[in-house]
Amino acid sequence: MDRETLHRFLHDMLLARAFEERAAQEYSEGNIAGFLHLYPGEEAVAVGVIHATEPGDYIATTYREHVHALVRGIPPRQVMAELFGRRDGVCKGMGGSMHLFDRERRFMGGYAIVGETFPVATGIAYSIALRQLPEAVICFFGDGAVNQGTFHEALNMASLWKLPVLFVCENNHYQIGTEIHRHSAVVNVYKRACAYNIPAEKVNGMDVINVYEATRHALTQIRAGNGPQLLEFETYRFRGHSMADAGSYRPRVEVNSQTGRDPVETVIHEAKLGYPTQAEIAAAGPDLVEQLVGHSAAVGHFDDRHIEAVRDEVKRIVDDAAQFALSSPPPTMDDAWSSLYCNRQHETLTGAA
Amino acid sequence: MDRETLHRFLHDMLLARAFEERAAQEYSEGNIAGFLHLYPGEEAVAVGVIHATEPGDYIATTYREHVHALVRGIPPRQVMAELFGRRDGVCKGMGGSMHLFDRERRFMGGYAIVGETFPVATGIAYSIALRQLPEAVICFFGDGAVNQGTFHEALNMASLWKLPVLFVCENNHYQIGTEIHRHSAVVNVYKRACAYNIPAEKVNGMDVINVYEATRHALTQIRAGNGPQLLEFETYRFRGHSMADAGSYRPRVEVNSQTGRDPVETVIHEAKLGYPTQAEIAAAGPDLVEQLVGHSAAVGHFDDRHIEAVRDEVKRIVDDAAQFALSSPPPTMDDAWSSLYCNRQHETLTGAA
Amino acid sequence: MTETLQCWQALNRALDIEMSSDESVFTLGEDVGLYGGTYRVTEGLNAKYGEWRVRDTPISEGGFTGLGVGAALTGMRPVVEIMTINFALLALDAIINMAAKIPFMSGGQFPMPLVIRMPGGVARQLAAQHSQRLEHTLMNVPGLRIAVPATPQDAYWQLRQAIASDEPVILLEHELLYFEPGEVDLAAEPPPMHQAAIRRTGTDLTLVSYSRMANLAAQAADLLAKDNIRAEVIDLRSLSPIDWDTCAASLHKTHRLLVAEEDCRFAGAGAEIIATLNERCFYDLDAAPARVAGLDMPTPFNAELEAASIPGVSDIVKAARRLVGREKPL
Amino acid sequence: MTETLQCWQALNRALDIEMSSDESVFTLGEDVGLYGGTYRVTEGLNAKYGEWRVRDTPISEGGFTGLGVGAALTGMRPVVEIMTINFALLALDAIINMAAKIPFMSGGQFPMPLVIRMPGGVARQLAAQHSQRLEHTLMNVPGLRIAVPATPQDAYWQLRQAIASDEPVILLEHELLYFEPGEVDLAAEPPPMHQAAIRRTGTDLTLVSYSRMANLAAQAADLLAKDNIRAEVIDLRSLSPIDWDTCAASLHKTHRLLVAEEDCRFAGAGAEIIATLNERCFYDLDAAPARVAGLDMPTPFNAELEAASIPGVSDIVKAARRLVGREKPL
Ligand SMILES: Cc1ncc(C[n+]2csc(CCOP(=O)(O)OP(=O)(O)O)c2C)c(N)n1
Ligand SMILES: Cc1ncc(C[n+]2csc(CCOP(=O)(O)OP(=O)(O)O)c2C)c(N)n1
Ligand SMILES: [Mg+2]
Ligand SMILES: [Mg+2]
Repeated sequence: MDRETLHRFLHDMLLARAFEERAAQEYSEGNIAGFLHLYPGEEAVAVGVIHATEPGDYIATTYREHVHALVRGIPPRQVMAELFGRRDGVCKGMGGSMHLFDRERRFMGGYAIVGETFPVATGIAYSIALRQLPEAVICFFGDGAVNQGTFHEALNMASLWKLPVLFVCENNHYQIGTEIHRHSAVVNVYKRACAYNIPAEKVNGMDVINVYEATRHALTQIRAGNGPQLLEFETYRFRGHSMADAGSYRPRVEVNSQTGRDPVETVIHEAKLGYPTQAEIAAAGPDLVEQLVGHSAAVGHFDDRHIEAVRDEVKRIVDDAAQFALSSPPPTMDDAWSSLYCNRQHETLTGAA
Repeated sequence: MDRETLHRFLHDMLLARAFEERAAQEYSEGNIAGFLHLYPGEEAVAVGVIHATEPGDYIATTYREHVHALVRGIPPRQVMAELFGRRDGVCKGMGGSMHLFDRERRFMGGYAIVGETFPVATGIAYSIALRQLPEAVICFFGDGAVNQGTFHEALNMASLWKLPVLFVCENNHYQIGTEIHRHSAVVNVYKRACAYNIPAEKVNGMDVINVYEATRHALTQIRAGNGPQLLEFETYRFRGHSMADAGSYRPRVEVNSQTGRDPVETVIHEAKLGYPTQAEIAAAGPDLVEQLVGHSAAVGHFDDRHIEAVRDEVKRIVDDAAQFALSSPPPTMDDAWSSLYCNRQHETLTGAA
Repeated sequence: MTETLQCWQALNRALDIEMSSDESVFTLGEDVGLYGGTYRVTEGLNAKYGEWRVRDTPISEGGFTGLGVGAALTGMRPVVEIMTINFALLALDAIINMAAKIPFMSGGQFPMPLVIRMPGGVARQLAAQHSQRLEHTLMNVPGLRIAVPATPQDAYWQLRQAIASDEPVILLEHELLYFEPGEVDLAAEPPPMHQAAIRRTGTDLTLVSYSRMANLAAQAADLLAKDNIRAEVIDLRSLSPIDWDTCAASLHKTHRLLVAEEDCRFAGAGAEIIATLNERCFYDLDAAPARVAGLDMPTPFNAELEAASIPGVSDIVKAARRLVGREKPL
Repeated sequence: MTETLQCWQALNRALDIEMSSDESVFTLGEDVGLYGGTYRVTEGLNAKYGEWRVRDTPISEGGFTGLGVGAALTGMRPVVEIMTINFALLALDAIINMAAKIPFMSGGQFPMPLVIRMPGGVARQLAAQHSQRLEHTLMNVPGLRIAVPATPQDAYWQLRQAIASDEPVILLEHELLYFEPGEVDLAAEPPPMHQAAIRRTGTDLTLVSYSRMANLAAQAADLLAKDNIRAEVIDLRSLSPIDWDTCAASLHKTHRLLVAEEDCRFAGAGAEIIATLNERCFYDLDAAPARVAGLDMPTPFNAELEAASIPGVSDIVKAARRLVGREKPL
């Protein structure tokens, strides 16, 4: 791994973490509202995958997509402003946290209905294949999304027509509060691909270099015209499902719901089904960002000064983004109407308002 | 195979063939209208599978379900009258050919939206499992139905919760005019089951004894609490997809659409993708009904006289059914309103009409 | 004997009582079990009734709603929770082509004791894909009932009635009402599920509404009363069927009709309310029936625009004033 | 220069012309390719344009409609055929949550040049699951256009306009119209896609309708004319948006409104037509606007009951007579 690439990984991983932690803080302070799904713990996936793409490639992703947007190059200012619902947001405040789009960067959207990324990505890939272009599409989705019918329909079509799409599963083992053993008959997501003759592999998603290499390899195959591939990245989210879900429910709801059960069973249940405790998170291995920092130093590319400089830089970027978002004006009703391509309200046959 | 069982197979196969050919004739004469999907060529599947069930088991099937209804024991009169849309039909003429239901016989419906049998069957199986009953559900579907999202969702749930359902694919290789190679990335339907950890097998669906044995075996496993199974029966429909589809389109549409193509390619296409020709049907092996007749004689259970007597009997039954249907009155609007459980039109708060 | 309950608690009690008295009742949906339900409606039931009767599902809305239909065919009484109504677009085949039609297509052989609960409406900055309403779609389906409770008492009553009913019932719950408290009498005899409630009597205009908007309509009526405009407030409680008699009787008295709905105006529930009441009461009416309704745009994420895209109390007041010819001088 | 074409032929020509002049146009759906389309609309196109531009799909309505959305995001102009509208219930998430909302949610970054064609309506004994209408559902969705051609000429014009448009357009085609012939001028300049057509002028009442019912309305008007009742027949041609001005101008003249629709009366398209026109024209109206509409039941299979469940010409005539106070003596 060359120094430049490693630097970019380091920068983006640190930026991702800092950005998301800042978003959480802004949420607590009331500057962000609605559902806010954060990415800490999973950074290696977005960073590794998207760094392996070309500018001509397309990305389709979920509601947990701020980091994907940042890594793809959407300015942090515009991402943060969108989270704030402001006019300078990348979607003018119309879409918000779950719906980041950037046409210029081929960032084809965050989708909030689980399973929508499958057909969207397949459609983009179809249009690439039809025009015989060398581009590819990255389709992100969670482990819970795998049980949606659209997964099945899209993978069948993608394989049948050998479409250039890379299906990327961010397997964090949870569908909100439902652990993968309780939502999926097959807990190894990559095994689902056998039903469509799609080559698939499980990869450690906690190591950005691993993620990057696996993605590059898959994209090479895809660009060679061999049809879709699927990569399952095992990862872990360190926070609750969303900010509405800050962990407090586990003692309150889950423990209540266990009342009256055999305490031995309760322990087994907690271990198997509960949300991750801090201890469990720690057991998942050293934090992936710090791991990368360590690696960068170990291979001798960077010294501590350099790493501190990057930490400072991303902090400045995030501060600036938040400052920018806060001072951006709200969109107006005119902005809203003009975001609608098809507009009954403002239209008459004569064109008068 | 004991004599009595073989007799029942023979009777039902001959009845099935005679009933469907009569339905085709009644359609041509204008006594039946709408979509009419016939079963000749596939009889061994319905007969073999349903004879392996118990009266406590449930059946959910598609629009191509007349034979399933007959084998399950719904009187031919009531099935034919339903095809005619008459009041004495099993659904009083409200459902028609594609929607046969018989509550008493646990015949849970013909469904005309491809893929609906999956969740219905899974729901019935859930209710069996919840009550810990020894019953099972048979879920019929075609090869085309496998690509519907409901297949995926239902199979995952059925496997996850070990529900007592037998998924039965009637693989006749066609989704109307689209051959399986062009609609499915995996042409061996049973392989789709690997994505859900469901045991599955491909079975010759042109031999009723084979079908029966495979089904009995699978049902034994299912009743033992081992969860769902999938059986793929390879079969062939001798007619067009429906009566609207009497084969005439192949010269007209398909051949037209080939105009201007390389004639060598055209031949290859026709061979690969076209509808079955009579020659292709013949090549699929001797007719399955006659095969069974031959077998019955060969094992020494029946002589020609017996077989002729069965042929006469089913002819009488079918004649009688058609006669009955023709003389049955049409349903009235009151019959229709009273078939609705939830009825806004006829209802007021005071209960007055 | 009433007690104060929030809407989610009222629903929770209703489910609990029905489940304890009838073994054929079970509930399923995403995170209804261990997690206790996104809006806490199923809290505690998993521990009490076990995983078979309080079933966490995969994200397979079409599949598990259809599963509910299948179970109902065998005489079970499933209560399907679709986590939010926005996901019901994935389950409409099961609802419309199966639940609503099977009883009829079978010639009346099969009842359909199925309940489908769905939280919906515009909540707080959930953006366009999570701020949906579907009443117009479901209303047009013969063979479905739709209950739209606005109070904890109605939520309690209507969920119990829905579970007891042999017909498919959709319970449209509003996301902003779950944590609203109200008095609930658990023992009182309920009115018919589809009977409208007169929330306030009046003589100057009839304000017809449902779900959360019915509460705003009542607030608007309070404000209007201060200026001596007496609005009769009708909470429909049911969108299918609609209790036309109660509405018509009111119009006979007030001669003016205003409908308040959160749904988009164009082809929303209000269109049907106006069309039918206009047919029935045309000669009673002194002015054109009017609608206060959502704007014809997907819901914007930004908070101010979101609020401006659906009616508030002041919009209802303004429209009511206009209808009775008492607009405030500028 | 006109020629006589059946509706399917007119649609076929429109597709062919658009495909030959714009490489970004492609079509997909079940059996649209080799088979040539259930109603022959895509006949011959597969041979002419190849499988990538005329794509046979698996039975995956949600998936391939969503595929159309994805392709449209890259600037392609997909024409998705949903074999019949009944299967569109499986594709509503793609239509409503994706196609209609993405342009807005992206702050206007993405146009949505997507066309979705669906045959629908009550045909001949196809039973409840295959006799659906969905106009009410789609009308309530901001961000969609809905065209409802009743003639081969309109089918030709509106499909071409839909393909050329950057907005998502739903083309609702009626299954009983495909083989109806009509005069088509391929070269004539079309009116705006959503402009209503006055099919017949009159002074006694305004008969508003669309799709197949517009043809029945015209026949009814012929019969009424024999008794000197002059109905003005308006074919809406578009259900979203609706050309209110044309309707209002007519009502200003006739003072009476009758809407004929095949859809169920309760919360059907007619409800919106009446509600809005009543608002706009209340003081023009001499009688309550009325609807002739489908019964509130799933479509029965039996032929006589099926026919009785939707309006025919005589029902329209009867309602029109009642509306103008000229019911025939019993
Ligand atoms: C169709 C649909 N059903 C339910 C939801 C509610 N929901 C939002 S996220 C989520 C869990 C998704 O889990 P997964 O796919 O593993 O992604 P993760 O959140 O873990 O990244 C659910 C159930 C939804 N948004 N869309
Ligand atoms: C959801 C849906 N899409 C399309 C159709 C139209 N259609 C009816 S049967 C059929 C082919 C089904 O093929 P298969 O499942 O193989 O069953 P077969 O008819 O061969 O028995 C199609 C496309 C439908 N009824 N439902
Ligand atoms: Mg997950
Ligand atoms: Mg088939």
